[in-house]
Amino acid sequence: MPGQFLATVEKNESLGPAICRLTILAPEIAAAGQPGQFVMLRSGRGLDPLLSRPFSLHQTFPHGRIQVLFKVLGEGTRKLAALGAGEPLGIVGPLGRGFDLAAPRAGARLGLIGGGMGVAPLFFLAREIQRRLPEFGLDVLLGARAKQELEQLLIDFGPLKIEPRVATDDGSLGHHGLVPELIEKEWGKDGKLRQVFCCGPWPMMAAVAQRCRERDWSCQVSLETMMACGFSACLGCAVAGSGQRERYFHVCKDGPVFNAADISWE
Amino acid sequence: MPGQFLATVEKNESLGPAICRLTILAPEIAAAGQPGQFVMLRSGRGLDPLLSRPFSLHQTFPHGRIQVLFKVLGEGTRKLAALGAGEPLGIVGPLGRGFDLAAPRAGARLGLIGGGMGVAPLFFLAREIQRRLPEFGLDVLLGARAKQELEQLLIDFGPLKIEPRVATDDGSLGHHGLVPELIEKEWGKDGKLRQVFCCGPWPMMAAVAQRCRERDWSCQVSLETMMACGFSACLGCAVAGSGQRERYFHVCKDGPVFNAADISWE
Amino acid sequence: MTVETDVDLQVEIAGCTFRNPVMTASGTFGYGREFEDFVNVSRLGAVVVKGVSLLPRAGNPPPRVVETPCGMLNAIGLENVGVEAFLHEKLPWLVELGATVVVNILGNTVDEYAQLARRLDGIEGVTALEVNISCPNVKEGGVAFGTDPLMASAVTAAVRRASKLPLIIKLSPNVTDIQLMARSVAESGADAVSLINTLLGMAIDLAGRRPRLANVVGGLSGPAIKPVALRMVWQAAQAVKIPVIGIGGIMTAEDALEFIVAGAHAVQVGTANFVNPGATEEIVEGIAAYLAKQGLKSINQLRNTLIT
Amino acid sequence: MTVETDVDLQVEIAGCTFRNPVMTASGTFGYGREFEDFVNVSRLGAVVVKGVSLLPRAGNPPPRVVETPCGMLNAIGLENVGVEAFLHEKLPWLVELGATVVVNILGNTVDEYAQLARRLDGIEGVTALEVNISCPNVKEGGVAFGTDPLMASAVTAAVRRASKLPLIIKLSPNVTDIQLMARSVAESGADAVSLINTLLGMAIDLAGRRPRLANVVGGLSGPAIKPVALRMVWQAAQAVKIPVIGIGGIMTAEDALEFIVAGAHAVQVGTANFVNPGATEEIVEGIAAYLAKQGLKSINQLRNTLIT
Ligand SMILES: Cc1cc2nc3c(=O)[nH]c(=O)nc-3n(C[C@H](O)[C@H](O)[C@H](O)COP(=O)(O)OP(=O)(O)OC[C@H]3O[C@@H](n4cnc5c(N)ncnc54)[C@H](O)[C@@H]3O)c2cc1C
Ligand SMILES: Cc1cc2nc3c(=O)[nH]c(=O)nc-3n(C[C@H](O)[C@H](O)[C@H](O)COP(=O)(O)OP(=O)(O)OC[C@H]3O[C@@H](n4cnc5c(N)ncnc54)[C@H](O)[C@@H]3O)c2cc1C
Ligand SMILES: Cc1cc2nc3c(=O)[nH]c(=O)nc-3n(C[C@H](O)[C@H](O)[C@H](O)COP(=O)(O)O)c2cc1C
Ligand SMILES: Cc1cc2nc3c(=O)[nH]c(=O)nc-3n(C[C@H](O)[C@H](O)[C@H](O)COP(=O)(O)O)c2cc1C
Ligand code: FES
Ligand code: FES
Repeated sequence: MPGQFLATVEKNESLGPAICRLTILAPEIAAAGQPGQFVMLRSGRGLDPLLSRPFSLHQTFPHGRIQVLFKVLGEGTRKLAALGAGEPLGIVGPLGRGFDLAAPRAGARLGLIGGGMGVAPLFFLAREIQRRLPEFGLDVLLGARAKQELEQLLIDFGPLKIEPRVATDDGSLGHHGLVPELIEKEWGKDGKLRQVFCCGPWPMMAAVAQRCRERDWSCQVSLETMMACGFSACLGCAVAGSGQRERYFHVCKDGPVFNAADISWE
Repeated sequence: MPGQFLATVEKNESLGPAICRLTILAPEIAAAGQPGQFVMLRSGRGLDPLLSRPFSLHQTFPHGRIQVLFKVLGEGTRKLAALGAGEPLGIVGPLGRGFDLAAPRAGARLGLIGGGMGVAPLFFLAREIQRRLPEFGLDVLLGARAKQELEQLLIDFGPLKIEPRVATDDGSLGHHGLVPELIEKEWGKDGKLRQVFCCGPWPMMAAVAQRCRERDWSCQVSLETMMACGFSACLGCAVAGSGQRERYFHVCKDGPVFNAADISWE
Repeated sequence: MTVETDVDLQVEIAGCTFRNPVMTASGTFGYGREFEDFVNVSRLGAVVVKGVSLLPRAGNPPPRVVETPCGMLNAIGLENVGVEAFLHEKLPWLVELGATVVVNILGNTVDEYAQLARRLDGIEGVTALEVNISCPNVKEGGVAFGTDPLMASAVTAAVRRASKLPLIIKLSPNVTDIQLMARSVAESGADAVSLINTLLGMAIDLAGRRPRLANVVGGLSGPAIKPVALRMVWQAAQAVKIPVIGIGGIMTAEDALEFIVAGAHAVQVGTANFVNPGATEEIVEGIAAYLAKQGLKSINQLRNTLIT
Repeated sequence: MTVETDVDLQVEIAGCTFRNPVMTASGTFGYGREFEDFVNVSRLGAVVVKGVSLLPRAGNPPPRVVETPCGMLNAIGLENVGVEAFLHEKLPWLVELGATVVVNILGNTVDEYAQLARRLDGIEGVTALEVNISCPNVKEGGVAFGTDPLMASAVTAAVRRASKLPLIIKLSPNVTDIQLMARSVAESGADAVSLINTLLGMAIDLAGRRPRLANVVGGLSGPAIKPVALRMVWQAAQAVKIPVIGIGGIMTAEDALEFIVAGAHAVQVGTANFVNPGATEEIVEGIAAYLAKQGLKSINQLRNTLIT
């Protein structure tokens, strides 16, 4: 039940190179939001840029706060990055279907894999897994271009007693390479059944999905597409399903989280 | 010789109801600017609003500062009002032909008349008249909707030892009525020859021009039109001249200051 | 928020009375239910639903939308559930909530349009038909019906014969002479025209040297097109006696009122729904407030009052 | 800022070599001298001057311009000094500074266009003619030449006969089929086409219930129209073999490069000059920098490389 709000910025922090963490007072979204769901955000007045932008819920807090973690890419995120505490912003959410935490296969270890800004929803997901599925083991793999992009997140994971394994493109932290390679490196030998939750750039998710398929692990992926609305009005966020040709899902409604097997990865 | 600059905001003060005073570091404009000239200002990124906005020079200072005084009306001025110290803004200027201070008629008293935001260029004009034409007597008439709109300006005039006569629409300060009425009220009886410099809304300037014509006083007016460029490239800022039909001046180049007699006031 | 009740917002179009002049633009409001949490659909002039075809359509491959300066391009490809699923799964909810429903229809042959009109004729809860003629005519090499006065007339006449429902023809702006198009469909039996549909546009991803839409070209909508829309609505209102419904870049009550001053009986709100899902109801409120402030009793006093 | 000299920006259009593909759009750069303090005109591909007519024109009454979302409307009314004053008072300065000059001409009859072309033929310092056919044909009830393929052909053929100068026909976007228009003028002797001119639009002052332009309608320009311009340039480039010059909403080097990828030989920068008077030269620099970064030797390697 998404509501439409004008919310207030409570805090806007700059974390590393062009990465912002926005804390927003939005009680209904904080109360209802699930890991993997997203909000549509729009800063300020003026008609350019016109459309709202989708962002995963990075965290929800008691007392009605939510957080998003985002990278400054274009004009939309630049305007969001410029927001100060106390300023209003347009928000719609929580939207979409988040990660499915119902009934993991008994004995499976749960594996979270994030790359680039795909790390954003994983902290919230890890917290919820610990709360709702305390009996399952949990591992986290994170990838980034460089060390700085991950530092804050690694600190955040501390209190959860999770130590993510890390890969960086430039080798400044952890494995020098791509995050899917960590699957072999870290999880390759233990032979354990895993259930994977993955969020990141398309090629990275395709590589993860492929490895999970080979191992017969279930894999949920959180997809990104261009979105004009976020609530299934525009039909713009189509993504091709596997199997039959000409079958499209709508990321904002059927997703953003899908079973990797349902998606056409070509 | 207008230059094109990216300038820096030094200070942005809110004076009264939706009135801002912006201090800008723009050395070339500060050095060259004359009373009655204007600058084109544009705040920030994004394409909406698209065009720069024209503003009279309110003051120039030593050390390369200029000031503009403006009212927040729409999106363009709202964005300017939101600028903070240190932020960049687009500026082109100084532009146009300012007030003509060459050779006033001997023995004439000089009279400045401003209404609404037309008061903006008059302080700079008064200062320059005192500097360049100290031998001429100088009177100032100001009109506004209410007292608050004038308070800061009256304080500013203090050091020049000028006490403007004031009219307000709501009677909260000075004469309860329109500023052209002050011509009769304040200057009506002394029979002195005057040379008038006027800036304000069109109907007010038309009324002032009419009174000057009747008294055979010379009258310079500073006009406003929609402007797309400010430097005679678009030909958008046309205003009809008196006399022949189909003769247009361009406010940004031939003005903004004109002899009232050259303009068609219908 | 309550609609001022001392002003009369009702408008008559094609023999129907609409609660107020604010409708949703087809394809931007789904089948209504998508806005369940944002808008009370019974408070709108009408819900014009996403265009329906005889059979379901999957639509175009992605990417389907891209933002442009003060606007957006879309190439959804007319994805829809098809007329049968619409009638069984979508319409009942709208009827139950008390919405006034206008069904937007589309086809690739004159006959498809006629079949749809026949199918919808006499269905309870369907107040009027809006015919999207910006579709390619597969029998004429894919030229859009709406860009040729003869093809537009043919569709209009066929739909007219197939159904007694009030008939709104939705015009394409991608034409040289919008007045000619409006007159052609008026003479062929349209009860009203609505305009504009999207302007044909394109965007390029420089880095990839590819079109940003899989379909290469798409339809431009949003505030960017408002000046073109306003001009065409004004021209159309001068050209025909039937009511004109104004569409294009309407974001606020002021925008809507400008179209009404230009001669529109009603307006449709499109892209604004994506930016502000509550836009339509806010525009109804805003129009009522404006009329009250101006001391006008009825929206009809404002229509076609442009002083030129 | 210096133009990278290791990349080749030269383009050939209509038998002329232009220094680079960045031109000014007519009516947005005056006669060049207005930008004396902002731009080195000899660094531009060409200065296309404000449209000139046989006799001086006073233009339309004000208001003549109004801002719209990401764009502006203008109804300047083709104010200009007339061809004689242009030749005597404006051209010499441009020639002296080493600018490549393209003269934009306009008329209200086929004969006026022909007379202008004859007068400019053989004048030193005039590199090419650009013919603005978006003017009303007074002999045909004021319909714009550029909205009818036959009238557009007639103007093209007449100008062709009257002058040996390279001939660029500037197309109007207010047409159903831009490819038909491009082919018509190509077959009638055009050496190149430039497009788009402004889209016909309108704005209304709600409070006054008046059009915001004294002329009621005006021409829409700026970023808002870029998607339409890009689409039409791409379509035109596919329809004709002669070079296409892309115009419409170009603000940055990226915008310009998109038009070149879509098939344009060169571009013209219009409204951007008002917002940023140094835009044209910055775009030249930006294009050079882009080519260098991409490891491309010549701008010609980028033209028409869109992957569809
Ligand atoms: C469900 C979902 C969740 C997301 N969560 C996050 C997150 O938590 N943190 C984060 O940093 N980013 C997230 N994104 C991506 C984020 O929406 C884009 O980075 C943002 O929209 C860019 O806007 P911009 O104006 O700065 O860039 P633009 O200048 O508009 O574009 C830059 C690039 O961003 C992409 N983009 C632009 N608009 C959209 C859009 N509406 N939808 C999808 N992609 C777009 C395009 O590929 C474009 O090339 C998410 C996207 C989706 C769909
Ligand atoms: C030479 C000159 C000097 C000026 N000096 C001052 C000054 O010192 N202080 C001040 O407060 N104002 C001044 N103005 C007026 C100022 O330019 C407008 O108030 C401003 O452009 C409004 O912009 P906006 O985006 O806030 O309003 P908008 O939403 O764009 O429009 C609000 C109203 O402002 C007027 N306006 C908008 N754009 C322009 C434009 N480009 N040119 C002229 N009028 C416009 C229109 O009548 C419009 O109805 C001056 C205008 C000119 C021409
Ligand atoms: C995503 C999207 C989908 C659309 N689908 C349809 C459609 O199915 N049928 C139709 O007649 N118009 C369709 N339109 C056009 C709109 O109804 C409207 O005419 C156009 O968007 C202009 O209005 P706007 O600027 O307010 O959006 C669509 C527009 C958009 C943006
Ligand atoms: C104020 C103004 C005046 C113009 N005058 C002319 C003209 O005299 N002749 C002409 O062919 N085009 C004229 N144009 C059209 C431009 O040359 C150009 O085709 C159009 O503005 C689109 O480009 P832009 O979006 O970059 O401005 C004019 C445009 C503007 C904004
Ligand atoms: S984003 Fe609009 S339908 Fe999904
Ligand atoms: S504002 Fe452009 S010519 Fe005067």
